[in-house]
Amino acid sequence: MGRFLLAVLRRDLTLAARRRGDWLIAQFFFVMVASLFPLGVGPEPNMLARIGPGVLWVAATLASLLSLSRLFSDDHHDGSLEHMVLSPEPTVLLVLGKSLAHWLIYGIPLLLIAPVLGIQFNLSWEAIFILEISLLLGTPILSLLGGVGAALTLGLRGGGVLLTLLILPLYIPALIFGAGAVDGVVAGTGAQAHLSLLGAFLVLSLMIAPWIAAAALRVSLE
Amino acid sequence: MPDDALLSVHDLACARGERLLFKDMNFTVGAGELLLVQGGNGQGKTSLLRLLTGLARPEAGEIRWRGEPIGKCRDLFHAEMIYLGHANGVKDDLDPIENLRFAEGLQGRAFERERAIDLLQRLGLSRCLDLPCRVLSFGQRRRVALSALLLADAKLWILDEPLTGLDVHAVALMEGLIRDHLAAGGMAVATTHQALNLEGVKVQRLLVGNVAIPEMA
Amino acid sequence: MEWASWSDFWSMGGYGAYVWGSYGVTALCILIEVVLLRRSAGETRRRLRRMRQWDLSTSGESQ
Amino acid sequence: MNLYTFSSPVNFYQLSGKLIPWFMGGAVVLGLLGLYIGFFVAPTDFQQSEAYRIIFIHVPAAWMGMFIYLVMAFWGAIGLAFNTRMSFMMARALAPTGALFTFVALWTGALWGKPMWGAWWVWDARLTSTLILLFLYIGIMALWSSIDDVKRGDRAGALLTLIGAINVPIIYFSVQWWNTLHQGASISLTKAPSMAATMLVGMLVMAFAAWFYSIAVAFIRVRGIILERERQTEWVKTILEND
Repeated sequence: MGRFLLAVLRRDLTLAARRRGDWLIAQFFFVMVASLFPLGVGPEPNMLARIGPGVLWVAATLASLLSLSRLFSDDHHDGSLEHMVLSPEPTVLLVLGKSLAHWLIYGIPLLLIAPVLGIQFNLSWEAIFILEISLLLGTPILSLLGGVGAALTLGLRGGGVLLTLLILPLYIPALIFGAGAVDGVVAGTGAQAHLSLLGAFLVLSLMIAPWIAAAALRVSLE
Repeated sequence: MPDDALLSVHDLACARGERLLFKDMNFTVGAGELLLVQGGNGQGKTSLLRLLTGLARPEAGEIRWRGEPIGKCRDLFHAEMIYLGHANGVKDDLDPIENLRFAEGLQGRAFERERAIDLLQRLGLSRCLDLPCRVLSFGQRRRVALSALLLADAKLWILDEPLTGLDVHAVALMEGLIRDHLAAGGMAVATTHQALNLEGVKVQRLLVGNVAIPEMA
Repeated sequence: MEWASWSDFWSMGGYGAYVWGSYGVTALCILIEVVLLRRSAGETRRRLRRMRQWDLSTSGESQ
Repeated sequence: MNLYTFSSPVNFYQLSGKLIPWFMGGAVVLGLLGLYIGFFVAPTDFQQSEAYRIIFIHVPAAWMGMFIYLVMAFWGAIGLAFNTRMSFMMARALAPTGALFTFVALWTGALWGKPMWGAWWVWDARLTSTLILLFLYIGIMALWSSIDDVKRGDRAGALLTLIGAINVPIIYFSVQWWNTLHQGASISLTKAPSMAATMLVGMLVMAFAAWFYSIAVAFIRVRGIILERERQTEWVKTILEND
């Protein structure tokens, strides 16, 4: 079981390393969306600090969605997805492995870029620290729930847009708790409660999303 | 049911969309046997193979492996079965050896590098071992997929048009591989449009669909 | 009875636009749904009947 | 009559055909009665004047929007667990009506909120989760319409309905939590105005009207779906030839 999970991870990481272009696009997208906001709402530092947490979280959500439509579709296209589903190992593990790989490839870089953007938004060091923790807890949720959407929309016309439509509503709790934690620091009310709830939502997603995504994958391959 | 019927199909029905492709299908395949599935385009050959793998679910009826419905013994069945569909399952960004390594890992098995290289060479890929599969020809990529098939050591092969894109040598090679596989007690279910030379092999033929072949008058 | 006159009724104590805006849009929604439903029910039957006739005519030719 | 009667399309088609006029008639009668109570029996509210009369559609619509979603999730779960064809068809037939009521609830909520609280929209837990509910309805219907294969669409839609059903309460509580921390939006919609008994009766009657209407409309829709899906069967062929 461990070997299987590791094989899925290593495979997806190797493939991502061979195709750095796709990977870079998602990160640039994150930076660009976040950079558009100060241009749209004006450069007033206090206001930027107010909206910063929310903007960065929304941008992270969208950047994660951008890459999700290809979570299964590339493998579906060349037939390797069928081979993976026909493996004696459980499909849930496959989905878990692929979501985890997606998080490592697309989620972790967001964590590395976010502090820089945080400075752009005039966030304090403490707020940036909490932003990092909230992204650390929150981005895996995006990958896990996104796996459900990617599995449901596998091989459909306009699957990418549909995926966004299906999955964004499910992201709302993560967005509220994640941005709220940073907001709490900015407003001086503390972040701990938000982070605990974000953690609870992560555990819940971890327990439920892979099963539903695995079921959806089997349905889509039928 | 005879003892050697490892794979058995009972009153199977299959629908695509709202069209019933076939119903009341019954057959058994035992060790050392090849089942050749025949029929015109759109008669449900591929659908039948996908049912047999467990990817699709039948409209009615049951498929059993070693006497148990495949839904009930999924892990065992998948461990003993390998499927090669229209798509090769070969990643373009990886070279053939890497492809085999990950294919083995995804089946939950350890990778035997020497054996993999040996197989790739036997299938005439010795000169492309370190090239990304993107630069290989269609037939060469098909051979990579066939190497993965051999490497898996599965009891049951389910092959959807395994000969597409292969040249004469490769077809002859494939015939030899199937013969060896069956002689060693393996079994296979295959569709093909090409004639196969399979002397000394126990072949069953199954006609899918209601239109007799040749379809063209 | 709460209402002294019809105009009293329509004005709803000054909130007529809100109240009748609510009821009007609700009625419109229900009306649209019912009309669409009737149309699509008829269409389904017509289409199925056409398909049936087509099936019959083609199977007649081949036999 | 047993459970099988409902799970077989042909029986359901005939039974629902007989029931539709009753439910539709019931919806009309109850609706008229509810409107009569709402406009001519219920007294003027001393706080809200006449504007409160919107609740006679707002509250039943909000209830139905939520209730229909739960029923869809129920049918989806049954369909996934037991592979029953009728349950998927019911889920498909219910969705548009559920979305309609959810939209009506949002619309009337805005028209009620403006005179009462001075805002068309506040990011309150109920409003937000109702809006998300509408998004989920739209997402499910979009998923159905983009999947050509009926069986795949049924199952995919059911899975999405289920994960949405888990998520809506979480969204509700997270928005509520979020609101308590943002003093800016401190308008509380949870304080229900003290209600006269006649108002409650009117609201309940309207809720039953909406319920009957939903059943009737869902039955009409499901009959269309049944005909479409069972068109290869003999009984559908006879029906098509006889009328």
